[in-house]
Amino acid sequence: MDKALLERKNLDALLVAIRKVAKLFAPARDGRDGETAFSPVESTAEIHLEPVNTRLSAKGLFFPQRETLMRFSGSALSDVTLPTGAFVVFGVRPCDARSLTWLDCVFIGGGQEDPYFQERRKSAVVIAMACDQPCASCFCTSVGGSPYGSEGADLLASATGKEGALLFEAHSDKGGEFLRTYADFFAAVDGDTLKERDERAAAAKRRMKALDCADLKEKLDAGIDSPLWDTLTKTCLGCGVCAYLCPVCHCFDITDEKRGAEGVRVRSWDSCQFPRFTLHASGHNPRPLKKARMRQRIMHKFSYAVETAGTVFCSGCGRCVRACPVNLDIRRILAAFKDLQ
Amino acid sequence: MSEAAMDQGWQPRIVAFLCNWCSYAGADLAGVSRMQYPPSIRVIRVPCSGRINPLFIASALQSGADGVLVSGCHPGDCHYLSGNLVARRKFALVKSLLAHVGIEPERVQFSWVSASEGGRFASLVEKVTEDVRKLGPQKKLAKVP
Amino acid sequence: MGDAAREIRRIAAELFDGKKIDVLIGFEKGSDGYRSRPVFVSSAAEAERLAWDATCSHNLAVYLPSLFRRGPQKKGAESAPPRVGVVAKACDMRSLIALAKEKQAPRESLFVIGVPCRGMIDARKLEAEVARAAGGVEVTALVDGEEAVSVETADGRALSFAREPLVHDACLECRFPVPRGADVMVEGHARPAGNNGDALLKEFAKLSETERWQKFQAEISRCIRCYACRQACPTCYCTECFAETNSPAWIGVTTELSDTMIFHIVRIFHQAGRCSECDACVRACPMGIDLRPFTKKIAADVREMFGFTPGFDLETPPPLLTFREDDQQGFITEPHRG
Amino acid sequence: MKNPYVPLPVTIDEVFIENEARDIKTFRLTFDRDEDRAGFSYLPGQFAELSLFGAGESPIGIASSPTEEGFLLFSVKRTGVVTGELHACAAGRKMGVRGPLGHPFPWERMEGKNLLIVSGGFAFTTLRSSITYMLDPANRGRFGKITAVYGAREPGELLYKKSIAEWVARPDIDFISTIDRQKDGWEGRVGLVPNVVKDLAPSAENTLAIVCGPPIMIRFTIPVLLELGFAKEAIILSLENRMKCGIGKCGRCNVGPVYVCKDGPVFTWAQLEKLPAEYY
Repeated sequence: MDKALLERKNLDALLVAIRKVAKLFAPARDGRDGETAFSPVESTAEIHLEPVNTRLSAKGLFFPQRETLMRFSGSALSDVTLPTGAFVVFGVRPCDARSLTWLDCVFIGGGQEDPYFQERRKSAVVIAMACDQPCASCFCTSVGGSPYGSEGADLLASATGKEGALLFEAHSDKGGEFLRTYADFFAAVDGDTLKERDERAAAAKRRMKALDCADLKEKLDAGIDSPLWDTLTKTCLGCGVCAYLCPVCHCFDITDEKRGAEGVRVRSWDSCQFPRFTLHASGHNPRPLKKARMRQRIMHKFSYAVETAGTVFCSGCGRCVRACPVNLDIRRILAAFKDLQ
Repeated sequence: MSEAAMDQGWQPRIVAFLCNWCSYAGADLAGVSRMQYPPSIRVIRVPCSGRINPLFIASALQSGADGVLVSGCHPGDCHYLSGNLVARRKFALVKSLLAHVGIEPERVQFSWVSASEGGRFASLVEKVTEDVRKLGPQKKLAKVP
Repeated sequence: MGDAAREIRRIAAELFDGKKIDVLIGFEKGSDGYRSRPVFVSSAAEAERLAWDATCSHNLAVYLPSLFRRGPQKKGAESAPPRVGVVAKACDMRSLIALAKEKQAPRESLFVIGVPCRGMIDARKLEAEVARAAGGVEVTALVDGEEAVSVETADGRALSFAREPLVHDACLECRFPVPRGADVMVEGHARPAGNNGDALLKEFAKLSETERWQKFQAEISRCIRCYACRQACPTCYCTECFAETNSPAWIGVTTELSDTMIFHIVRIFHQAGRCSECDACVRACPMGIDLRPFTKKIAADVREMFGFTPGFDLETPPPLLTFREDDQQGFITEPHRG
Repeated sequence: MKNPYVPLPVTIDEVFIENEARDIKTFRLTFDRDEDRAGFSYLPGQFAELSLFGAGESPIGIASSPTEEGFLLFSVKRTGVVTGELHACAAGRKMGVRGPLGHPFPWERMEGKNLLIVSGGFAFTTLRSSITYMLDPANRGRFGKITAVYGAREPGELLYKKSIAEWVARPDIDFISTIDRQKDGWEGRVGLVPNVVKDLAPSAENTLAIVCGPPIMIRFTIPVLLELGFAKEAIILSLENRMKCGIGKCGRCNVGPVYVCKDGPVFTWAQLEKLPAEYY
């Protein structure tokens, strides 16, 4: 069984069943402005799937912003505990699910596995939710994704015309197993539903403005010394919003914290946009200017990653477009280099 | 300090920032005069109460202090003429802001003690200790790694 | 509003033609119809990009300190500071004065084009309204009317929303909607002065200690330490922030709650006597953290304790660099016996 | 699964002060567990993360040679938090080592070649490892003529003085140390490293140049070597960028498409030339 229909009335029961064996995360209200964040949820009433994506992507569920790597006592290691516990994430947008595959490249690939990330990936089922209402800031189709994309997801759920019923499609062994395990809650899918699904997918895609990214890498490589980097980043404030909200940005710091003899070695998100990121203890900084730092971020995503991982490291989720305090807009930067002669 | 209070068991840990010229000397006087006060304070000597950075206070609380006491020369008596007067404005704001976000006002206290006021110092420590003891251990800003 | 934009362009072009300024910081049209963005222009021709509408909410004074921060200068061969034009709402103007007072931007090097402010529209509020009505669609035209904001969407719909509910919280509370001390004023009408968040503060102060702590904790626990608040704040101009130094490492660099709370408490404290209550910090926050009950407190305390409101004059010394013999000291602990 | 973030326990066996300014010390470390000693197989040019719980980690080039068995040497300049703490450590202190990390110098390529070693200041550490390694009787025959130029600001700042004295006396290496400005009591050469190399004018024929030093030295040495006829591929450098994880995950040392930690720290000039100049 790789496709199944979940009727609205069964949704709550399914969640209850899932919660018996795993933690469940889904977009829930966060803060006073009505936006959402992945939170542990107990019932469907708490789940809010809005046109605007969650504030932060699902990245933090696999690569938490702060994570204890080990504990120490004096100068001796006292404990290394890897994360445990199965969890299910529901409502991950296709752009964010796709981003997980790139985090896999970084944390599991490269000849060295990161056990913390790996453990979480192994113990999670990712249920993506297709987008029927992509936002103005979204550009997934420009970077090879789609509002109904399933890359990185174990299952893709999508809305149907049938009174809130959701179509579930398995896209991995884990996803197939999920449908078998919870088969009691699901009904069979008919041809009309699948046809409707394709129409919806096409309609969602049509809503999106496409950015031509065809020979972007070549253009960026050629423009590495272009004065555009300066002019386009003049108003950048140098905060970490773009990197922290990005579902693919994965740079981190490792620091020790202690009180008395007891302490922890933790890793935490970091950003190449902070001057201290590359600052040597000597005071020397090989990337001292804002324009070089923004260049690093863009080049890493659209040129370096293409060389090292064979793909751009941007899923077009648009968070950096929406949340940049000065509206730098990554699409505008890319377009400027596309037009560079 | 009363026997009863001593018997209560839990002794708060209070970081006391004392200015070099007045309050530290006042504490010294309390000591050489063999005045009794609770063994709750850990003294950090600073050149002037004007040297106090609010971060000192925050760091003390984060490091697990149950209370913070800051004391300098009485207004008008500053060794550096006006260090304590400039500091007083900072202190007023810090005290108010910490209370505003919900940290018990008794946790962070400010006072003036001169070099001759050994008795005042001892009773100040007694008061602050009692205040903090009533509140119990400070957990709001304490960091436990 | 179109008139104001034209006027700003005209003044800017004149300043460049007359070689009065080297660079001008203003606004241009931003993305998706919801936003505008700060822009640096350096010629009369470039000034054509300048825009002015109801989404110009950034505080442009944030760019000033770095423009005037120059490396060590050879004695006798100091290069002249740049002459900078700035488009300023009242809040930008106040921050600019606060910076000038603290020698972060020489007032005489600035040419300020003041614009009265009707209250800026919160892009997120508008986006949410549009999304509710038509999905997350692009806005192709935005007309800022007297009572309503009308938009046209990329899929051809015309929508209209009441203006006031879309206005930034900071603007609703703004006590000084007209810039004072600009070099030239663009004509226009300003919104009536608000109450500066007094009501908000009073509400918060009514809560019990525990409730206040819980609210503070709940807001700050969502902080991701991206420092957008600090970076967007015009008067957070330190080149090295206490939150990031490693010797001494005042606080940890992660999102551990005590670290994050201390970061915010101290950052807000550092704005005493500087904060113009523009809410740039709140607007910049990608997590929608409501810092206002706390930022307003420090501003109110400075006003009430020291009689100082930042951003209006260059002469009065900053309140934390001075004192009065009779400053209140009711907070000083008096021990039981003397 | 091996956890790459967990340091191997080691003990500081001995601490040597290397320079007059007393801000560079060499630490001799021994493994606490036999299996770690056996498993720590490295070649000159690699580095390791020195770990002091409570202070953090610092990436440092390995100064000992694999031919020196039973211990590791690290020469550390006191600059930041971790190195500051390390300088306060005495023999007997327990600490951690994570490694070996990165790629060594290209030893297979270097076989049968003449080698020109150019170094300045404190960056000499992995070259001490290399020279010791090459001069080992079991290895010396694998390499041609070895010439080394090593400079420092003043005589007191030259590292490994005892070893240098030995090398200067040996016939199978041409070791030249130089200082920037004349100082009383110094009888050796005076001059900046790039100038000394220029004067020396070593043949580029069948020769690889290994260059380690401060950015300014590298910048001025490269043109000299190119002029002497060294191909870009024949100039080998070792970079130092800020690092955290050391295994190509944390992104800190990323320059262009490479990570200095896992793709380097050893690169040829031909490789570096193509990268944005964000490595010095």
